[in-house]
Amino acid sequence: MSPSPKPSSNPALAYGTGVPPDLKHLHLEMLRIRVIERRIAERYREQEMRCPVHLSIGQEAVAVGVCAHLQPADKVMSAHRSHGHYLAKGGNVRAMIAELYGRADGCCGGRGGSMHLMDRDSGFWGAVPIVGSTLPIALGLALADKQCGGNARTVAFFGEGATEEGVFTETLNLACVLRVPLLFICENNGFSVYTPLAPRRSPDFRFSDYVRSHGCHYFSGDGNDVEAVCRVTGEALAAMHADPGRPCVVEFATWRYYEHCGPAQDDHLNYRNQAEIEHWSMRDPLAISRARLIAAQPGLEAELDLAEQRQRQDIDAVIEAVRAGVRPSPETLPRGVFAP
Amino acid sequence: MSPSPKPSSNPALAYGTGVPPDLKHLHLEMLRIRVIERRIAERYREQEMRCPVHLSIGQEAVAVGVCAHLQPADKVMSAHRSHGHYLAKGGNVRAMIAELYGRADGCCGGRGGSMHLMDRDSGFWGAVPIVGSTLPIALGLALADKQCGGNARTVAFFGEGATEEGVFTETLNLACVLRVPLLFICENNGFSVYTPLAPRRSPDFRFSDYVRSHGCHYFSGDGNDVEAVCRVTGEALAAMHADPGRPCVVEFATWRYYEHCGPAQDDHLNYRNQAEIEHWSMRDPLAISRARLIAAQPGLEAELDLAEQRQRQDIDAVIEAVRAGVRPSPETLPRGVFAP
Amino acid sequence: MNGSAETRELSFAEAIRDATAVCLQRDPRVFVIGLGVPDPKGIFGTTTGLASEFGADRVLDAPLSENALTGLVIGAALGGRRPILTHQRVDFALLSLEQIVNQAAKWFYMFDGRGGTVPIVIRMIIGRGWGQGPQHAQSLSSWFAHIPGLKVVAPASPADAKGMFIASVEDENPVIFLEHRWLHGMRGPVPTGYHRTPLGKCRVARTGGDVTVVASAHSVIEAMRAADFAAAHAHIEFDVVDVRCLNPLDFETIADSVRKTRRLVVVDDDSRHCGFAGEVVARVCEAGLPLMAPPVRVTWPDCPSPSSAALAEVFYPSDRDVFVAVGKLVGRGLEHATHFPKRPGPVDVPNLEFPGPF
Amino acid sequence: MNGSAETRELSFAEAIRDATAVCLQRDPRVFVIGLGVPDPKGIFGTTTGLASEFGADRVLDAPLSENALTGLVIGAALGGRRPILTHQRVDFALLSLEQIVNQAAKWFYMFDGRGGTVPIVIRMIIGRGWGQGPQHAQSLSSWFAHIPGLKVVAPASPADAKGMFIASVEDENPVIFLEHRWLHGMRGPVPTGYHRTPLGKCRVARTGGDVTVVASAHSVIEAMRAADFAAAHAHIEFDVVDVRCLNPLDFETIADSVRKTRRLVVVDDDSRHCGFAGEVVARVCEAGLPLMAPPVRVTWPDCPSPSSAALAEVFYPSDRDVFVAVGKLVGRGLEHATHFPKRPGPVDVPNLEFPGPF
Ligand SMILES: Cc1ncc(C[n+]2csc(CCOP(=O)(O)OP(=O)(O)O)c2C)c(N)n1
Ligand SMILES: Cc1ncc(C[n+]2csc(CCOP(=O)(O)OP(=O)(O)O)c2C)c(N)n1
Ligand SMILES: [Mg+2]
Ligand SMILES: [Mg+2]
Repeated sequence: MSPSPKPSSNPALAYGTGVPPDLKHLHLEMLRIRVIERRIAERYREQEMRCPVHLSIGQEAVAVGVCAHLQPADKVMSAHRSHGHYLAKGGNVRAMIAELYGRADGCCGGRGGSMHLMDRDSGFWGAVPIVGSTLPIALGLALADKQCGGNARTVAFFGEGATEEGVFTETLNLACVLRVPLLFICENNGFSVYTPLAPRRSPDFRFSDYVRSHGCHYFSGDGNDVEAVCRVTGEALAAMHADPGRPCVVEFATWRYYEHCGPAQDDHLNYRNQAEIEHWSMRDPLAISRARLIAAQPGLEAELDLAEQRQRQDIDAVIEAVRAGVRPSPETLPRGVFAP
Repeated sequence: MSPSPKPSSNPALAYGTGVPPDLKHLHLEMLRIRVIERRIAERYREQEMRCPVHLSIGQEAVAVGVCAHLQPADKVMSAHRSHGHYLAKGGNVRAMIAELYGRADGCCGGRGGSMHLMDRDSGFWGAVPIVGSTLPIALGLALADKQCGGNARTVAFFGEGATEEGVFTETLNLACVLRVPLLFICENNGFSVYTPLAPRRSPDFRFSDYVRSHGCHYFSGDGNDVEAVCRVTGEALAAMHADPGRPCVVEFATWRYYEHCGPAQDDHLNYRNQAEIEHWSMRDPLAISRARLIAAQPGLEAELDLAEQRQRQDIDAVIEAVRAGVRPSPETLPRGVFAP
Repeated sequence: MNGSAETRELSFAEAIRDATAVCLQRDPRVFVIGLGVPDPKGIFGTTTGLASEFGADRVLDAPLSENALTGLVIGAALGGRRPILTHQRVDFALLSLEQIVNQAAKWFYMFDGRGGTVPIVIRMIIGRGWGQGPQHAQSLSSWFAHIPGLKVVAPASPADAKGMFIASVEDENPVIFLEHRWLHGMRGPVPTGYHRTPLGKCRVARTGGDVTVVASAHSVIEAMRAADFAAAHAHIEFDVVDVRCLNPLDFETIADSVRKTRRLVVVDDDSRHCGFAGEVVARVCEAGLPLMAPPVRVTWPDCPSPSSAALAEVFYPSDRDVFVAVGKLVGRGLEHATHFPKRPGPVDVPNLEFPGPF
Repeated sequence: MNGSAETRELSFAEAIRDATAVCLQRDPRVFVIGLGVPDPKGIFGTTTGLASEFGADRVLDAPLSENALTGLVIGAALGGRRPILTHQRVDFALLSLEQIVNQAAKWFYMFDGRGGTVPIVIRMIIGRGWGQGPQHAQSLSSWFAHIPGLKVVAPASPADAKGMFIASVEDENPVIFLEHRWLHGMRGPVPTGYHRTPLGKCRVARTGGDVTVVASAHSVIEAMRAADFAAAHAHIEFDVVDVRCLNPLDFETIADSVRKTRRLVVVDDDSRHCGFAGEVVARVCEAGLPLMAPPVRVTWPDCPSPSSAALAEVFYPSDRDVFVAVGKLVGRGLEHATHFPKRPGPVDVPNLEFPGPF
């Protein structure tokens, strides 16, 4: 029986080596993220995590499937909806939870909150809430690596909304011109807050053509099937390896199960249509991988349930430890406006 | 013999009616612009036109060939290199020259200079020097027209450099989403100041695909052949007419013969290669149309020469009148910071 | 004040919605655009239901393209429309400053009037709370005020929100309309129907002879709370000048007050260095108005706004800080500071009903 | 002052080129990027020849993408490089303020140090002349100074241009390096080789007891001309404080001077409302420094900068205006104003050699 993954380690990382991913590990990693975010949602109502939270429940497969290819030295950046990316990249759970609770030992010392995560030790180089803003920054990181002759991979996660910002094409173009092998991962969940695609893109808009016209690779896949995410990401990385310097955009179709921002579900607001909701409710990435695992090995069911139970205990322990922790002290307020 | 075109009228405008353009008129209109700009270049050295000037010498065919399809009620916007567009749209010559001379009767009262032209009476709705900046403004103009149920055409002229700005794709996308029939005219002269395409676009960049991926029409043509410009613009307008609400980008390949900014030629700086320079020197839009006209009707040579002579006299008269004009008075400085 | 005398009790957010509806109704040239404008949350309730009332042609959703959207409304205004553009946070408007500063602000001036006017309203939501953090709780009001040609409005009451919103839409100039998030839920009497409050005039929100306290937007609320307390407990009477419009600035009203009180405190919900509070202090001193003591600014420290409530508490000056600043200036009453009432509930929400998470 | 004592005569532009070469040579992490950086005109001669000397990998041209380029240099800095980004005009940088304000300025603070530092230098050319007009002659220095976390440098001499440029590149923080176009041609002694002038210290450019004149960048030149004339003709002695660094601001040097002179004039090449000059006035008054007369600002009027020389002449304050402001403040010497020497040549160029058209 596999040990319950430690909150601060990422079992999927073992697969950043070309070895095909192991579905059980991927599933457990998704489960860990799901369990953590569910717990955040539940405890958010206590009003002790006093910062906006954008949960990625439903989108775990993209985070896990992509990060399965990455080593700690590889670099990831993200945006407002970044818990999954942070955790899948091996980010410190306790530091993240402490950040949500505004504690001094939060990953930003409580200064950022959920929308600002950072754990460079694990290769998570930052998330910020301005849509599109980390795209060129991630490009700069990748450029630095290239200039230094490094061979780290740099990955930028973003939603399809970010592609509407001018900075997306500017970044893509610069990546192509400067031949910087940035991997862009677009999670297309069809919504920008409550706004569907219709008022944002023409029905004739073709994202694949848009991307390719820059001179960039484009791949796409089912973002709710973690094996598909792994496979497509592997193909993208192979294409990048075969043609060094050419960046790549991978688009994954997915769906968020919770509201845009906050701890609740909000389908009663009717901004998403019933058919879509039903379609996607049948495609929960965890249900898919679990079903697959159990179909192949029925005895696994109990193991997975046990793992989930342990994960719950783990996160509860983390939350309790964090709540007992200290708040940033007022005297630290001015610290670091300028770096020394 | 056709009368010498009056500086403030636009003979080509007669063709905004579906009637095929008359090459002689087009040629004379290009000639008028060329003569005016040559004269600006010559007299610029007197240091009385004290503002940056970006001459369009070599690019007249685009301005004239596009504007041949437009009526005074149609709207044009442009950027830093806008003399040709302003004149071809029927802009008041004297007001433009006065603007270059910083005079009170300049088209912006001397407040703008060459990079800020305006003549709403003739349908020239403004040019500003920030690259890309008039693109969304032109879209707004076209949207207003659509919202009012008008049927004016709105045209935005810009260089290929402007397509590198994020605002270009944002504007294109909004045009497609809101179904606003803006006609984008891209003059691709291969350079952004002294910078060739190489450090700006990947060799794999495909502008046509880029444009079309938004859901926008794309056409292209030889920007140094005024008849080709006319024809391609006509095709673009026909496509827009057939599919109301779909915007269109037309890209014309062309070349500027003078320096980026200022009155001189600068090929001695070697930022453009000799083969290109020679190629384009054989493709002067005026030489092409003149040769065609004379081949068809050899007797025209004298008429054209005479017309040019008259055009020179016209512009010299304008310049002398402008120089005798008044400067904006100091008390007017604060006028109009806020509109009443 | 032009318009109706009848009032009803509305929240600040409802007042903006009401004003927008009035504008949409009265003037067919008006339209509203911005990401989320027709969505179920309706920009914190300020646009709720407008789309179904006025149609999708006049109340438009949009892609994430702040820069082009700003150019779009400028062009539409030049073409004869009167657009209202909404940003859910001022921080997002940073992407559109080229259009705002180079084009909207200067168009009328730089074409010497021949380019036409740019009657647009750009709504920007400012303000703190619920861990918004460094990139969602900036002010930037002094930035906009610094640019010649932009009108900058920051009302503090529901009535002003409505009256100044309508005046902004009717203004021929680009207006930056700043809404402090904490004001959205505050309630007050609002004239019904058409109601216009001219831009460019301060409102004397309270009259007193001991000190002039200049403030705008949510700072006015803090100043008024401090004033109530000071009057009740320390017998210190504030003149509270609600600036309402940061550009053009009605300096005369401020000067008149300072001439009377000879003491000045400026409260400004923004960083201090090169901010609006400094401008008020500079004008008063330049004008040589007699002061009994050096003027005082109550502002944010010059540091980014942190998310954690523990830091937010010290970052944002409170009503009590205003009282203390005044007490020091006046030289009495400070002994009451210890029993200055704390706002009920956590420091990072304006009231117990504030919903979070946004 | 760290570094060489030997000097040679260079222009301000050459000093920046020299400083850039020193940085490229000493530190392999440094690279330069911006549209036109390697072109034949080399950003007004400030980058000429660097590409051939240091290679296209370290001296890069770029597309028109100000916003993404700014993010790119931020990311490169986080990744251990020390990039220098150049904008040919400050006005173009308006497209990149989201990155500068939300990201670069706050990164170190908002991640509590764990996000690393952002050692970038963003060069922006400001300043007037030759009909640049409303969109090519803004200042915006107070905007940058208003943002916590940005260092804002605006040198006035070739030596400072070099010394502060090197200090900027070596600084761990994002530095906005403002170069007034009219300074580029000015010559002066510049230390050879490595030469570093610490940021955040004012320079007392001239010592005198009658009035403190605070200025930065090209305003220092105007102030010094006024000071020379005043000393020679009116026996008025200026303390000229060259601010050099608008944030962090070395207020102590200003305060020391004002304590001595008890008179303050602030000259600022920028609009007045909510500008840097107001901040200096506010600080002096807040500090309660004794003044013999109300402080005075010499700034642009609050209106866009017009192109026509006829309007530029009244728009921009001149050295003579500084003299007049001081004369009024000191209460003597104004009779000499009529023979204040006019700068030779047209008003819209700094000197007869200024080339135009850009
Ligand atoms: C520049 C900017 N504009 C607007 C917002 C407000 N906002 C926050 S998240 C979001 C939706 C973005 O959609 P998408 O990129 O698809 O990500 P998703 O939320 O769907 O994961 C918006 C509009 C923002 N943060 N930044
Ligand atoms: C936003 C912005 N960045 C930089 C500049 C400086 N600039 C002026 S014209 C120009 C070249 C633009 O090239 P293109 O659009 O191809 O027009 P062309 O000059 O070739 O006609 C540049 C970079 C500017 N005016 N605006
Ligand atoms: Mg989305
Ligand atoms: Mg070009």
